[in-house]
Amino acid sequence: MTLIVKEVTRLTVGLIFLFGIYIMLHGHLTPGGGFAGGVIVALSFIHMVLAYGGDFATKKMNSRIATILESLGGLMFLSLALLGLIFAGVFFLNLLPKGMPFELKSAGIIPLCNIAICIKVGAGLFLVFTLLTMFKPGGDK
Amino acid sequence: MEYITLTEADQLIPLLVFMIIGSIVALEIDDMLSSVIAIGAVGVGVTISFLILKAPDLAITQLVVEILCLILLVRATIKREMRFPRKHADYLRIISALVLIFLFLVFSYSALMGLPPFGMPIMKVASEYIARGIHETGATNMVASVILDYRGYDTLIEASILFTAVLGVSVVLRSVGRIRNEKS
Amino acid sequence: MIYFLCFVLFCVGLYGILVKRNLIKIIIGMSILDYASYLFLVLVGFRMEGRAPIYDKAQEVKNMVDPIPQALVLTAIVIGLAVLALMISIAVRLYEKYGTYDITEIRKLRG
Amino acid sequence: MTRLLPFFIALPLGCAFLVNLFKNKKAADVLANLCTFILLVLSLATISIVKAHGIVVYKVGNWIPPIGISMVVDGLTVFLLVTVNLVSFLSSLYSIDYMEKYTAKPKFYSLFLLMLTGMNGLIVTGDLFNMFVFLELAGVASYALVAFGTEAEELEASFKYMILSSLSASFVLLGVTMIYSYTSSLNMADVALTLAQKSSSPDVTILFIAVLFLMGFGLKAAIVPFHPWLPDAHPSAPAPISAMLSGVLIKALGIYAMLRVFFCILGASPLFLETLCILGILSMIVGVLLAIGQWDVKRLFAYHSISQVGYVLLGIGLGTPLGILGGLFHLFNHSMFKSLLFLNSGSLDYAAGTRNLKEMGGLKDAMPVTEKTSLVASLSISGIPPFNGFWSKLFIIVACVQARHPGYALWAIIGSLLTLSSFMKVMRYAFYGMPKKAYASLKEAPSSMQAAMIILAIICLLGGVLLFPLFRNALLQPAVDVLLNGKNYATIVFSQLK
Repeated sequence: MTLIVKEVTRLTVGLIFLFGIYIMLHGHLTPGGGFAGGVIVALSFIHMVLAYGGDFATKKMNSRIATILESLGGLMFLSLALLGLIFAGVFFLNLLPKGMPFELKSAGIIPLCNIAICIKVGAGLFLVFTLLTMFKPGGDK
Repeated sequence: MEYITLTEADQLIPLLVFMIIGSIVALEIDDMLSSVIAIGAVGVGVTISFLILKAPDLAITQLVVEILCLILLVRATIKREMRFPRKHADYLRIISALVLIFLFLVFSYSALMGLPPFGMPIMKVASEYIARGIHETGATNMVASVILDYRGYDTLIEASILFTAVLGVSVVLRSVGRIRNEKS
Repeated sequence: MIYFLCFVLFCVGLYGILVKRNLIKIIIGMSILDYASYLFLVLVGFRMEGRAPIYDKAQEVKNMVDPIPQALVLTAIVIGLAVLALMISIAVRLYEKYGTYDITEIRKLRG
Repeated sequence: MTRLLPFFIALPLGCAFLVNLFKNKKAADVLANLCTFILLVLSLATISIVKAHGIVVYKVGNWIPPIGISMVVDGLTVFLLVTVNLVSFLSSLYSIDYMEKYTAKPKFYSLFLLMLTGMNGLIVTGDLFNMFVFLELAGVASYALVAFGTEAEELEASFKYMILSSLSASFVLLGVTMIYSYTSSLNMADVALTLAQKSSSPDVTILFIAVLFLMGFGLKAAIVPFHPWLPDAHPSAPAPISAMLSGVLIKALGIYAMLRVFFCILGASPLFLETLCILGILSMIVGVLLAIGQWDVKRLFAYHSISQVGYVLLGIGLGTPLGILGGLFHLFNHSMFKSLLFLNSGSLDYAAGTRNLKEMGGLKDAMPVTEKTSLVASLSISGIPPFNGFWSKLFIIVACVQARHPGYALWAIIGSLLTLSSFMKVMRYAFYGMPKKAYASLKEAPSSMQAAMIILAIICLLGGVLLFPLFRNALLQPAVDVLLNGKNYATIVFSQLK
């Protein structure tokens, strides 16, 4: 891409990434949540790939790391659900302290679940994008 | 200067008509790239209607997912810039599809009469959520408490659907599927 | 009345899937179908002078919109995204194998 | 003991996430088979639980049902759980050797376990929207698995399967939305209660909801008007996956969901039972007629799946206790011998590399085990006395005569005769013809494939005579009772909660 686009993306990628993290962390207080935050994080990486081209991205976040991150996010979410089963015998129990309603650290496992979903959605969608762009037709002849 | 207050229904009807026209345009246009853009417009229309219907959570998610869908759709069409040649449209298929759809619509019109009118939902379970939500889950955003605590089981499965889709994409796009064993 | 308009949008998507021959048009028809079902879900949960279902420190919110359909739509949107991503990757792979997006040609070449 | 219920979903989900990270195939094999084996043992254990309690309601997240999501396990659920987990364990055993011919084996196992999670979850759930989400999970996993060997026609078949299936999922979503708007609750028992109180006379809305669900689940179960995707999708999938697809997926996602929604929630009106019988007859005859001209082994088996599903629908559509018993028993038998047939075609494909009957011939001496197991499977699908297929078809035909529908019984007999003729063709061309020179140096299928096939053949053999009395009161009778008194499903669930 042209130089202007590269310079602008250098500034905006960080902001978009931060915005995604904000949306995800405040999921239980303001609108948005794990999914919206995850997709925004994925978009910030895609934004970078679009501006700087595919090979640059593989240095930053190649597909191996993305698969590992994605599986880890999934396992984290599943273990949060199993937490309730191990301690209190009920599958999806929200057993962490609920805290004060309007503070950030307030709603038991909901913020942790949001973080797990964000990791999984972000890594997964970025992986889909890199796979689709890296796909060279006629590769298997 | 008294403002004319448009009820939600009045705001939504023109938006829905715009979306229907947009989707018909998206289907009928020959050039694939412009039909993808028409779909983007319909998607943004859906986001605006979510805002009108007081669902900010959904508006953010829908807008962001919409952007991603557009990027993927453009990826599938950009390399194939060709205009799709309109061959002889087989009229039998179109007629039968239209008749089927017309019947479906007539049947649905009378069925929709039985539902509670727009704007007056019977919120039997929802009123429980609203009343007890903030104490039991501690989250102030009711939608977040519903998707992660009351019905968190759905969201666990839904996150694994995304995991399956990503796995499916990596399986479909891998270069060598079946190892050709050399025939004797 | 609005429910019926939603069903008309659903049927436009249905028409797109049943009649169109181009793979991408079928995928577009599928996403229109999804948009219509999300809209119908949220329309069902709307309350006349309701407010967004988020408690606010500033003022006590009395009548809230129904949060359950919104939770369902959030799940359905991501399912729609997942199915769309898989469809596009298969369509790209089909184009690479058959050289065209026209489903009738693909069926003929299939032999 | 009921604390183990969530493991039906949590265990395969966790293993699926883990298997995806493995590099070497051996570890992936071990973990996947271990997981399916534990699930099989777990499902056999739940038989005793349901026998003791009759019905088990597990509250996810400790919310009382109308508020949160609940898992409901009764006779019908356990019957399906045992069938699904049995076929999936044998398929994963089979795929240890069969999948050597494909790349990315850990990814195959991960998708396989996710499909299994989807099916287990759908069978166990007691919540409408949860059923839709699990329907979608099993669906997405099966789209990817059908397109696993990225050949040209597999991709095309998978694309068509995906379009029709997500269309049916949208119909189900519309149905769930209308039910939510009509009764403002998603829990099956709660919806059944409100529907019963709300309107005794079936007004247009409930009829419309019933039609939406019938179209959605009918498309998943490949009933006649919606069957075109099945003859393309099943042959192009790898053999253990087409065994799972034909054996359990169309039953768990299609027929079980339809039974649960119609018998327990919307109330099985005589009109609905009548349409079920007619659809059953139609798919029975159309499936067999289409199968006659086929030369591709797997396509022929796929067409027979459609016709055998027709038998199950006919049996259940009669509504009489014997009819439902025959239908459910045929459902179990069909999963057994159909998955065995697909596994046989897989070992033929593995050894000879072809699926076309014309090219095969005289493999009797080269592949003794496969020949014997496919003989057992062919005889039991066409209803020859000692095998299990005969008993369930006999029950259905007798039930038809009892329910004063001799015409249906006649159609059933014609259908099974046509099935017999087309399977004679398969056996003759595949195994008994004169051996072709190209396949002289053929070796038998590897050990794990033989083991899976032999176990299935034994079940087909025993299913008929020996297994039936024990099998009946343990599994079948509770399932039939659930369907018979479907109307007070809600009262049982709520009484269980108090």
